[in-house]
Amino acid sequence: MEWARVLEALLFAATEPMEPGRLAAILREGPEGGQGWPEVKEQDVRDEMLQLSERLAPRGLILREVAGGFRIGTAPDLSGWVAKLKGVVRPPRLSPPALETMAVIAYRQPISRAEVEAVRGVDCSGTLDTLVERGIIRITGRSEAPGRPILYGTTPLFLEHFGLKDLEDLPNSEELRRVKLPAPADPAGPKQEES
Amino acid sequence: MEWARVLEALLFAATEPMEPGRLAAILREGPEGGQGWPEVKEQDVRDEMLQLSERLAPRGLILREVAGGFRIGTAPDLSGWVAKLKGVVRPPRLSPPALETMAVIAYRQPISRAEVEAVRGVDCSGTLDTLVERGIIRITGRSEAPGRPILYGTTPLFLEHFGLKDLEDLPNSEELRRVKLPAPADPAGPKQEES
Amino acid sequence: MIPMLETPGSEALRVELAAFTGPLDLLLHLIKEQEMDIYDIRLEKLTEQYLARLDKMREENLAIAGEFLVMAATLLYLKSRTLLPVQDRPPEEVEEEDPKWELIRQLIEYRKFKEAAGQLGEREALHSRIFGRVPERVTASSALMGPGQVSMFDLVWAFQKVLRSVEERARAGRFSDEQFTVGQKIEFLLDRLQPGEEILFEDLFRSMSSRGEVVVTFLAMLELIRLRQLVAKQDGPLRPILIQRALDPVVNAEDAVLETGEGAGQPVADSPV
Repeated sequence: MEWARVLEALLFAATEPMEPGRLAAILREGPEGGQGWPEVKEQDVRDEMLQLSERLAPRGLILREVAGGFRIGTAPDLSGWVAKLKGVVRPPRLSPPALETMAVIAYRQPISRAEVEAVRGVDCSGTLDTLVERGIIRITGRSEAPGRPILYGTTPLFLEHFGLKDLEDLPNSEELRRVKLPAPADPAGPKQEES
Repeated sequence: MEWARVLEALLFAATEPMEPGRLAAILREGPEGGQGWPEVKEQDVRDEMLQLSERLAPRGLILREVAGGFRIGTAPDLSGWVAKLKGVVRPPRLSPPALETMAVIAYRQPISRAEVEAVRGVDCSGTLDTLVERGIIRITGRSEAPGRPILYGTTPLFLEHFGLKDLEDLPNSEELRRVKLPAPADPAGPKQEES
Repeated sequence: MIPMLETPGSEALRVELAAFTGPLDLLLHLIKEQEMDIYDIRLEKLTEQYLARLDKMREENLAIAGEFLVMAATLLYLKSRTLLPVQDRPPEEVEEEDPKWELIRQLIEYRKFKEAAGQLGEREALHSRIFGRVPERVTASSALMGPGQVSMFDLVWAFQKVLRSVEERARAGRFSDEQFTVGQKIEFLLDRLQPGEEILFEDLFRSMSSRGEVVVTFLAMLELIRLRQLVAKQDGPLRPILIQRALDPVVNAEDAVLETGEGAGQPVADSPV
């Protein structure tokens, strides 16, 4: 399959996850001022990716499906080596409180601060600010509830940071989406800033 | 050779061309908090790179020697494909003054030389000529203003060069289009030829 | 999160206490430690253990977040209630279910999300060990600009990010109708940064809540970069952009304002017509 080389070059050069559908479209369209392969379908690309993944495995690289697309990265067991390279940035990991806040938002978005706090039982303004600043969550709008509180949701960077294909890929997503949440006005709810 | 996978991961993730001597040193030192291969010599790395180069050849990637080091890149015959990826922008080989001129034209086209100069405060005839020659801007017509000066605008190559979908895709285009510019007759206008 | 540790001996305990993300987390820990069934918690025992923990935290001079105290009060109330015979309870509560169930439900829900957070943390740990390729563009342009410098387009992209956060702040309800000029903002920048001092690009705009102000400040910054009063630099690709005031300015501040001429004095409205 001649386009397999093109596919590998595209995945290699991409600096963001590539959707198979988009890759197939690029392969059909052809390069700037050139001919493509009009018969390539998304499924062909997916099949080829499986093979690519096997070819990469012994080479210190992996192909992973993340944030709705595919991306080549270095094998996890080699992180100690790669981290020694100049200019390579390892995104800092989230603190336990930030992870909890993250989990509530991930499963229950769009959600207001008061609702997150009702689940966690502590003030979450600090962790929310951190997560917004990191670009992992964003303000998605305002609720119709009294006071029209700001609502938060996850960003594509969230999926990338946690290596998730999509929101369905969250562990136990069905159950946690359904769980009834405590009402924000809960008397056991938060009052003060967490340390 | 077990370190060959480490080598490939390092070359993949490197943010700059890697010298074989430095790669050998990293392989000897080992990863963060781990063991390396103390026997690896620069020549071993060079030998392995040759093999890597052969392995890469059929798959759309090449190992190139640039600026005293090695870098994995996409095969030159595939550049037309790679250029279609969003986020991969070819290195702008424009000088900083040319870039500034470019930015003014991009946001305020069609625009005359005198108007560009009023913003930049220096003579721009040199950079305008370069940009026209490079096919990044072109003459789009003449103004109705006194002297009927020539007007410049961007070409499709401009969009390609900066990886933009269209002119709306320019960062922050609304603001920069509306900001009032200094008048061309500005006394602080063109002065000396820029270097 | 983890406090400064002064006494080496208490290190382990301090870290342990600091490790609780909130009162619910502490309660879950105690329930597990006492091998209780969450549906059948022994309130008396739990309350006693909880208060003992708070005492220990106080002894260690740890700041106890208000939420921990609110929970202590809730536990004491629930405990006192169990001591009352049914006929002595407030009439409105007799018909209703035991309020302890409200706490239990909250604990069960919280536990689910805490477990999910743990799983997310594991995924994060795995994926933080995978490195993708960084855009070549950044290296190429920094080569073009000389080591450590930033291209005009990198700056504009960074600026776009700032504008987005301003929009978010504006949507959050903070508006401003003030008008600013490039000249004013040049003075502000020169005032803010002493020669040699540097600041994070984003921090320059952090206090601003109108698009107009941000745009004008950015134009002032570009002007000062052009006049070599400020330098934009970056330690490496994808690293934050720093704005530094030049040590040995080619042009002094007065000239800078003069040279921008009318453009600098031109007021730029927040929402031009």
